[in-house]
Amino acid sequence: MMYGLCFLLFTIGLLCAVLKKNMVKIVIGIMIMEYAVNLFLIMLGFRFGGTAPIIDRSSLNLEGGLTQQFISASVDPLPQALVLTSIVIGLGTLALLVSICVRTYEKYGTFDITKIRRLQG
Amino acid sequence: MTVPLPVFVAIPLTAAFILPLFGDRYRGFATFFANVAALVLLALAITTIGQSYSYQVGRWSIPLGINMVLDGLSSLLLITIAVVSASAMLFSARYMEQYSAKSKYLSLFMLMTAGMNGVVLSGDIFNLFVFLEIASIASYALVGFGCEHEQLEASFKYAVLGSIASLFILFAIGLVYGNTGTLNMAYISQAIQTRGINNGLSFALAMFIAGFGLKAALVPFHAWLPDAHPAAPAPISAMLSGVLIKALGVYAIARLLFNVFGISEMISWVLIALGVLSMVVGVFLAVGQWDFKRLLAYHSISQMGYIVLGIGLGALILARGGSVVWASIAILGGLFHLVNHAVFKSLLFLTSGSIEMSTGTRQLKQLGGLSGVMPLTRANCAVASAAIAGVPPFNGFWSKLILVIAAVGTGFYTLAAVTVIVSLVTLISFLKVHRYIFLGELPDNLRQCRENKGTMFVAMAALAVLCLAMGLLVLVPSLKAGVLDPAVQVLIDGFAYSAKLLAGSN
Amino acid sequence: MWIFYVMLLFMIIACLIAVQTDNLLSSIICVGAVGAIGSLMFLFLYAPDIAITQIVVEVLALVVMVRVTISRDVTFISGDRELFGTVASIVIILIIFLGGIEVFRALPDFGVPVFSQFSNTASQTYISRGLQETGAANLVSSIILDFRGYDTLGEATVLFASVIGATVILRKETGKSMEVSR
Amino acid sequence: MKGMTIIVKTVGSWVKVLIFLFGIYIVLFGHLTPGGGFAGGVILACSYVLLLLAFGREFTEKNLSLGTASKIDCAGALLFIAIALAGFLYGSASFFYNFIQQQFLAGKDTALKLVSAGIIPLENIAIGLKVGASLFLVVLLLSVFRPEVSNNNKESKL
Repeated sequence: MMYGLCFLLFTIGLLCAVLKKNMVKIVIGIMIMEYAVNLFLIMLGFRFGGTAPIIDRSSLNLEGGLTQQFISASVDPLPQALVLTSIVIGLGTLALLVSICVRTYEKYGTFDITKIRRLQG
Repeated sequence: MTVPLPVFVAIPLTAAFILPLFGDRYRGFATFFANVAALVLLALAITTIGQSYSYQVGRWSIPLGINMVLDGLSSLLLITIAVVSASAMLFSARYMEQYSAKSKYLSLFMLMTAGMNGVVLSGDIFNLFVFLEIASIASYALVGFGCEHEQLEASFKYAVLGSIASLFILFAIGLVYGNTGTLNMAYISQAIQTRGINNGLSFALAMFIAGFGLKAALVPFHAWLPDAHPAAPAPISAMLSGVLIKALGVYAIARLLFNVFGISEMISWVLIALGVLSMVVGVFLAVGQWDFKRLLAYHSISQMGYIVLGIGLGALILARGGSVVWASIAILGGLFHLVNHAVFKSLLFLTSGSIEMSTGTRQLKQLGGLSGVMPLTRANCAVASAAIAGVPPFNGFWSKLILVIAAVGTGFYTLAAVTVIVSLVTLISFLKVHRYIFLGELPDNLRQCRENKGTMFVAMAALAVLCLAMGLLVLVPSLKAGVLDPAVQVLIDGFAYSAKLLAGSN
Repeated sequence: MWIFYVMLLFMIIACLIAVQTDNLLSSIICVGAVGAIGSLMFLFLYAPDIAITQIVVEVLALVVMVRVTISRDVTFISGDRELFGTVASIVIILIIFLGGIEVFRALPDFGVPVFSQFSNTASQTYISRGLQETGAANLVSSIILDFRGYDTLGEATVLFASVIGATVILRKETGKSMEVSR
Repeated sequence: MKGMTIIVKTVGSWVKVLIFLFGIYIVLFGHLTPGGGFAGGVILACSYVLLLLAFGREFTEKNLSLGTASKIDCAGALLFIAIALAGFLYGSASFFYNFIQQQFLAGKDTALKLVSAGIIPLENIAIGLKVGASLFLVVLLLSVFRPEVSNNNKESKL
């Protein structure tokens, strides 16, 4: 059910990116899709009653090894690493898209993608 | 001696990071530096012929770390990328003088090369995604490089569709991780072999095909290509049409289908349908174009159809349990056409750049009679046109012939007929190009334009020679066994990919 | 459990507002709300690294987006694209959605991590041996910078590429003289 | 862009230092606590963005110009790949080999100490530099950008 809601978020973003004609709205749609995907990946590693995958004093036993409790409670760190990467990639894409939007706006004076096509002829 | 595989990524990346530091002050040296880097990559790529080994980054055994895999298919793609990027780089030495911010251009070019090399060498599905993003983001920026109206609009469209495709791929990666618990392609393949494909994995496969199909511009997803490829500067068009859509699209689809997910009859039919649609729609849209580069872009879609058709046909034969020999012939046709298309299409885009640089236009109706003014460009263009149309001694003929033989030999007469007809329409379309650009009367405003010699000609001539010589790759048995057969064998072997890697890691 | 539903529903509602409102500024603020709730949700999902990153990225993205839209587009661009395309896209996306919703049954239930369903996955090794192998107490750090450091090289390169791309797109003199005559 | 009022400027100049220090903390302790090079880098960039918003463009560019930011960007990326390539130098080692941890710190009890984890803190610093500089660069570029032509469209529409 949670995954389904997450996919709904993805779909809303997709609809926004495909249907809107305002360039900023399209960028917003892509941002929403990114949130949905990141959330989905993190959810895959979630564990009820778990702990964050960060070792502190309380999770070390006297010999300096990990306690069994930490090993059996920690959530999956791998999806978190993937999401960290994908957030950065999303930010990079966003920066590039926004700069194209700004440049286009300065050329045409509008964010409307259909008008831009018409102006171009 | 085996080359450590990260070198293929590290060299272009280092070059890309260094170039903006000094490139604005010493333009000549920056250009020289980038050319040297491209040539070194070419030399290194050639040493990988016939080798196959994997490399574990950071000495972590899989699945803990990431591995890079070199086999026949990767090696073939590496060489193709290196050849096209070296010649496009040589071409841009003079061509890009008309733009500002050349050091940034060189840096982005190197990033794109690094991204593609990373994609074809990666053995980890998330790593593949990351490098795919590098290549895509660099290409979005390069499409908009001119900052004129059409460039910006094309770049925006390309960036939006490309980002959507990337997110589809990322979502599919999430699904694959959720259903197999690993990201390494060999382990995913092993999990699929033991547990079979469930709903989640088949949906992931559909999303992969949609995502990579968007990157490859197969027909239902082709909307961005006819805008994006003509808008880029000519050497970049050559890179985009020549290798980017193949390394990011076709290579990834073929690798995932054959080696990771395994082929089934339905997927093969999907591939064949995509291929035929691309071939037919692309070529008929191309005939009506009057913008030279746009026409070439539509032909790219059509020629991509040949590649996908060949691979799909091979997959179908394999999935039906048919003869391996015929399957390997079909796949050979597809892969050989991939290499050939990279060479002749980048040559065509380079000639279009040469014409555009001399005349200032690429509208067919405004051109004419250039054969007297630009004989060298004309010769190169003629070679490439003959190759794309499948005129006998050139490379395009051989790959199309192999495809037709494979289709006829396995009883798909309709597919063979479609292949031949599309080839004929391509021929007609390029006759039109020659008629309007090189024959006829020279317009008055073009009397002053001059031939482009020097490095630009060298770059084009090298590719033209390759167009002629590459027929030897299938005609000489030792060359065929050294270069093309290992690549075909990788796809034919299918799941042996994972078995080999897993055996090597333990 | 219910808190996740509440937060996800809040995100979906904020998204719908962001998509549907005509005012770009309020739309962007709604996206900011989505990001903030998302960051909170990451915290509840035991991903503090992601939560920090998400919130700072969100702040920066919001500054950029507001910068772009404020004083630029005062007109309200409403409505969608042409009818046929709209209907076709909605139908296709609905099919994707309905197809997708079935698929999640194959996954383990929410709250049961994927790696516990399989034996010998990489994540189990990361958790049990990550500290002694790499020496980093933050396991996410140990993955992104050591086990999968190659990915992070790619990630840094993506950012580099996009910054170079933005510099190129926003440069002052474009210097191309020929196509202007078109 | 002239900047905001005196209140914002005074508070901003203090808060900016705090944010900057916090960013450095997040970068340096990335291998022990949540955070790391990327989050820290964004926070570093945010401190300069605050400067940009509060004091205006000229002041910020005096502090950290476009050219310098671009050079730091390249330098951070080069540093990162240099650390990765340094792994080749040690024994039969490879790309991204954590040579400090495996060769010098192996067997020592460094858990939860600042000097631990080999190349990871170094990589965090490289990424922090790179990300901070590049994101600042993006924001600066977007706020600097006022092109030479085509303002006529906007006037006619208003």
